[in-house]
Amino acid sequence: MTSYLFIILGAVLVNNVVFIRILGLCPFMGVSKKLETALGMGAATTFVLTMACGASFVIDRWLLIPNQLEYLRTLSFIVTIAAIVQLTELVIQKTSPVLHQVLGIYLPLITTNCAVLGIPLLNVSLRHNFLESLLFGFGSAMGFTLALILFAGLRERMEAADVPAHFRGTAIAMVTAGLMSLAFMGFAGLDKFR
Amino acid sequence: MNNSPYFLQPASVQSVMLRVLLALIPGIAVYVWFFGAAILVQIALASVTALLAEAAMLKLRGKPVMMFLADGSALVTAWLIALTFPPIAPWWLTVVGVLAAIVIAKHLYGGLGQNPFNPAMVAFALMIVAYPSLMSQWPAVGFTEFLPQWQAIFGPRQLDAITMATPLDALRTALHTADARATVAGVLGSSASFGNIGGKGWEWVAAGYCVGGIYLLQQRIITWHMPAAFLATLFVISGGFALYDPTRFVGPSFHLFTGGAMLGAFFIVTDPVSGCTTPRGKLIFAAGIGLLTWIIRTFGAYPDGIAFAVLLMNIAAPLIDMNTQPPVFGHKRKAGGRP
Amino acid sequence: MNVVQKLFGFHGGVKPNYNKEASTRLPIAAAPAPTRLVIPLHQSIGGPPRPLVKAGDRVLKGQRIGDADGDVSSAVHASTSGTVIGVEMRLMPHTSGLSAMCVVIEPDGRDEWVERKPFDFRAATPTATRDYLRDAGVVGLGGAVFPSHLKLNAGKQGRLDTLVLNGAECEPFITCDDVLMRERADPLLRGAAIMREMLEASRVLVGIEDNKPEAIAALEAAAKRANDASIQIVAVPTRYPAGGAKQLIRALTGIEVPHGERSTDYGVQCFNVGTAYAIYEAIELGQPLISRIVTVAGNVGQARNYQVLFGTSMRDLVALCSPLPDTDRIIMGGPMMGFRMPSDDVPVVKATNCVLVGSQKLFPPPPPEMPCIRCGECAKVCPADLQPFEMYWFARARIFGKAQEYHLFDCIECGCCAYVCPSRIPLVDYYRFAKSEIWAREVEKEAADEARDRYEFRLLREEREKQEKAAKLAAKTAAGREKAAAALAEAEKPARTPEEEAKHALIAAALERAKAQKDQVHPENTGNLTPEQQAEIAAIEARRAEIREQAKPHLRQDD
Amino acid sequence: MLDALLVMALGAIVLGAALGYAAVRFRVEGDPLVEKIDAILPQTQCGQCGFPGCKPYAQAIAKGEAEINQCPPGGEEGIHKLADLLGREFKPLSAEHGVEKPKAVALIDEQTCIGCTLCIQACPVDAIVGAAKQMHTVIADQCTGCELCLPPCPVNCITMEPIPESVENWKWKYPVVKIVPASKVAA
Repeated sequence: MTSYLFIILGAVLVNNVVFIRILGLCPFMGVSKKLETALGMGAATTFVLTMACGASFVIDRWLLIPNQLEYLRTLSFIVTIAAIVQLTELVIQKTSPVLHQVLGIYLPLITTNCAVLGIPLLNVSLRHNFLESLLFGFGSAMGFTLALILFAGLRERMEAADVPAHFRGTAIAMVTAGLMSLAFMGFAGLDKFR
Repeated sequence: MNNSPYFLQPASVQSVMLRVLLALIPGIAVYVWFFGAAILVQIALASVTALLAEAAMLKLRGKPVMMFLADGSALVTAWLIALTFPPIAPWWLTVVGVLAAIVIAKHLYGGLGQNPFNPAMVAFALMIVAYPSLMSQWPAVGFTEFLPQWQAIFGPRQLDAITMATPLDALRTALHTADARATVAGVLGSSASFGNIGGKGWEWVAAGYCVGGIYLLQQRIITWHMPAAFLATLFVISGGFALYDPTRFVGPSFHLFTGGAMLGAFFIVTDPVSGCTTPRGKLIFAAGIGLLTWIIRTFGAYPDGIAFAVLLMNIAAPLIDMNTQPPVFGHKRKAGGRP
Repeated sequence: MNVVQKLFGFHGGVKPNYNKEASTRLPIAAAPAPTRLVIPLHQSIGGPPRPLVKAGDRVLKGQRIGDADGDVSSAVHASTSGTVIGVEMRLMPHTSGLSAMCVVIEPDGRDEWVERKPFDFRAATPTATRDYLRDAGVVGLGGAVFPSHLKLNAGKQGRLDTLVLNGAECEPFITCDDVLMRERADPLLRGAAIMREMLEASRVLVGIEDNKPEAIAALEAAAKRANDASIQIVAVPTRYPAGGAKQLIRALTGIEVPHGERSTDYGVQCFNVGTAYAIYEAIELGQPLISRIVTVAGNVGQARNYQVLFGTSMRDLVALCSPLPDTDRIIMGGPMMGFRMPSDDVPVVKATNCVLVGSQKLFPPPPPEMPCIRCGECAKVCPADLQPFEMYWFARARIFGKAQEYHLFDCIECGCCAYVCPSRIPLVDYYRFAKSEIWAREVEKEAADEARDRYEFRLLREEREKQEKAAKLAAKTAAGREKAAAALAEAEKPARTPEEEAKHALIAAALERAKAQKDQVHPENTGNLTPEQQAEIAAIEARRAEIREQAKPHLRQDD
Repeated sequence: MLDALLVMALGAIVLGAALGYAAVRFRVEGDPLVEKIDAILPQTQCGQCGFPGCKPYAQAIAKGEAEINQCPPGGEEGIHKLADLLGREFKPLSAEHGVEKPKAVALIDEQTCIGCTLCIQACPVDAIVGAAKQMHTVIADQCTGCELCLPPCPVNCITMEPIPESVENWKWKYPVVKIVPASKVAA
């Protein structure tokens, strides 16, 4: 039981997908200007990533490995993810057109969000079982969402700051992301403690 | 000509900053008494670097240099960096730390009042991640001889005789990496340098900071919320775990009087710019720092957790503020929430 | 009567230096009628009154010269008898330095009243009484000049619990309410009794800051004389802004009236003591509001309170108090919330409770503004429980939506935050700026919404006309075929009737004339253009032509 | 090899079927976004953006066919709002579509007007009243300042008058931050 908790905690804090693994930076920079969008993106990614981890585990374990098709792993994972993203997009477009417009290009880009492909691949290399895969995917996505929300909160305040002209916008956002990453390094070692 | 109000209370940022510096003096005095004058060299070094960096940045940004230089905020940052860095750290470590604080953490965000992160803590975290061993060499108690300390700062460095790890670091290393039978009591009893409460010498330095903190409280520069919430959280959580398993978890007195706890409680956590500002937010913010400090100190990879804890809570501060807005006049019956 | 009133207090507040002694040493004096009165028509919240007089008219003292425009407005009267020498734009007592319509009267020195008769409000319907007060020009004299008749309405509940009279007068220097309460306590309480009856309030609480013991004593004595057990005089602790209506209501009753809601819905209504006196004058003496007590204080030899006719120039008023030579500005109101006047030659109006004479020494210019360090001092003193530094943070960056999320409009602009700010930021100026920008935007938004409705209606109408025309055409062709044979016989007739012929000639002639004029007349906004601008206009024209081309099918329906 | 093809084909069929069903199930009708964009536009209906009215421009933005910086009456403020709503980057007002001008209303010189009704037909918000051969006048409150009535007027009797500042519409200015030269403070 505790090991499951550690998987989630480790994925959220210690090996935060954005700050420590440095994955998924594109949407992290792109849709963190407002808290509402960040929440929407976080929710969408959480859904996609958890589904992708589950589906990829099933495909890997019962389709690829029995047929010695491990070399198709990346390809088949991508296809699966793309389908899940497409589904999510359709749902969002129906339920929240504004969120759909605001997420814009980043929504289909979840497909190419390296976090979404990276976490299922990590699941394979870490030899997680089905439940662990799901939890790891969910935890990582929560870590992504956490990073996105915290960042959005900061950016909403920084929007009004007197940042020097050359650093306004993305530049200062990158600096901030770096400093946030620095802060998250403080969690280093927590997951190794038993 | 200005508009109303035409009356202003005599108060200034400058006087606030000067009183903060004044409040640091008791702690520094005790520091010098136990660990030698190296800390004064570091403070001077940090101050000069900070003022130069501040002036250069103000100039670059086209702001009136003297006016902003005189506000004293750069000096407060510099002193805090000097006090959190090892006093025998090489000079360039301090200089780079101060530059990172003033240039990156402060002026890239627009200078005084606009930085989302505590500049001094950015410097500490950056340096401890980059140079973990240099940041872990502290002077041994009572070794106050000036020349070796001077050489440690400006070279040539011959450190073995005078350095040791901080009590916090020593305890953590012993519990983490030594054999599984190590216990808190065993480690603390193994060396006289652990002192009575929280490390020989260090406990008195902490007391000095505490005196300065009480002065700040009395001057109404800080409110009780943050120090109280921070110290209480640290006390309760460390006390609780020490009761649960005294062999693996050290008690609250050690946590409160070692490392940066007291300095942090009154001078770092209370930084208004990067912290929370609502009454409830302040409590949550400081309690969060207390909790994270204990977690990182107990389970983490770095000797002291305050810098990381402060930075982590800095990140969360805007969100905490947003969700703890006090009810506005006439809206009190409704629950507080996002404004 | 001597029941100890429980006090509730309010959050925040400051204790500036009060400076009230100088102007209370001498009793109220009547300011002499000046040689010229400039009476602005718009002296209250609401619509600007319509002028009833024109140059050359003779007016009597108390004669209505401006009629309330709708119910949310208030009438204006001549302050003395004389001749109207103009209805024109004059400099207003407003920070903007802009002008507005004023009635300029040359007094004849006879001070001849119109016929005055008391108004029997008990015999009249509440609506009639309110109309009477509107036409008597009675407005709130605390400084907000909200028409009083609108507030004398018990609201949803039909009756009120408490009528609060505001005699707190918390602003430094101002003592006009203080001396009014000392010298005219009896009529003041009679005005209060009238208001209580109109509002059917069960009790009257008069809140006075405890630094005015004489006023408290005078009102207590008057209350005893009036033998009215429902009137209670309550001393409230001296703390600025205890005289803010909401703060006083909170201090006296514990009720917090939210921004944008009527206090009557909470069973309370609040009036300034000066307003109570004005209502007494209007109802019992039949006198409209033509003068008020004004404190002249600050950088003067002898500060004092004067009964001043509206329209008197502040310059004349200040001259009575021997201003000191280093005087550099005139402020209307107190030092915390008052407004700097564009000149000293602006008239005293209903909102003028104090004419504060300033100098560099008395009100030194603030030191340079430093950045906000979020120390939270402003939040500690804010009587509206706001987070002033957050509002400032976003107002400064012109992110108005965020400023509004932090309840910008709950701000009462009391100035406490700026008073304590260690960075000496003119916080209130930022709020005023943000508020007026937001208001302007709201007006624009409303205009845009109206324009959209009108545009959509126009499209709808065009569509309808097109259909009608099509239907008519169809009917015509059907009828036309039947008539075709008959028409054939008359085919020799000219294509155009003589009338049509004439019309065409007329249009042609007009166009000809227009063409000629076009060469001569250059519209101002297209003259003297730089080549860049001309090129730009040409480009815009080209685009517009394109659109017209696209929209042609649309337009043709109309032809 | 055949296995691989089979697996991929199977995946494609299954996923394709799922998506096809979802596309039918979650079909979107209407476009609420256009309304939101239209609400930001100033409704002058002036056509400077290159579209015949504010609504068509809003539709074009929603479809991604138009930039957000083509509306001079909306000004920088409007562009910021659109950028916020749509999560796009702010762009300065496109010069080819015109410049931001102070708000003005049309005024008909009643001496010159010949009563041709051409301006009435041009006015998108019906803010001009009058009849054939009668003198026309502009209802200033309803005029959006679009200038569309200027070109059709055969006698050029319409001018744009900026709205004057009055005590009612006066705005508090941005507080002036006094930057004291360094030398002065040092002295």
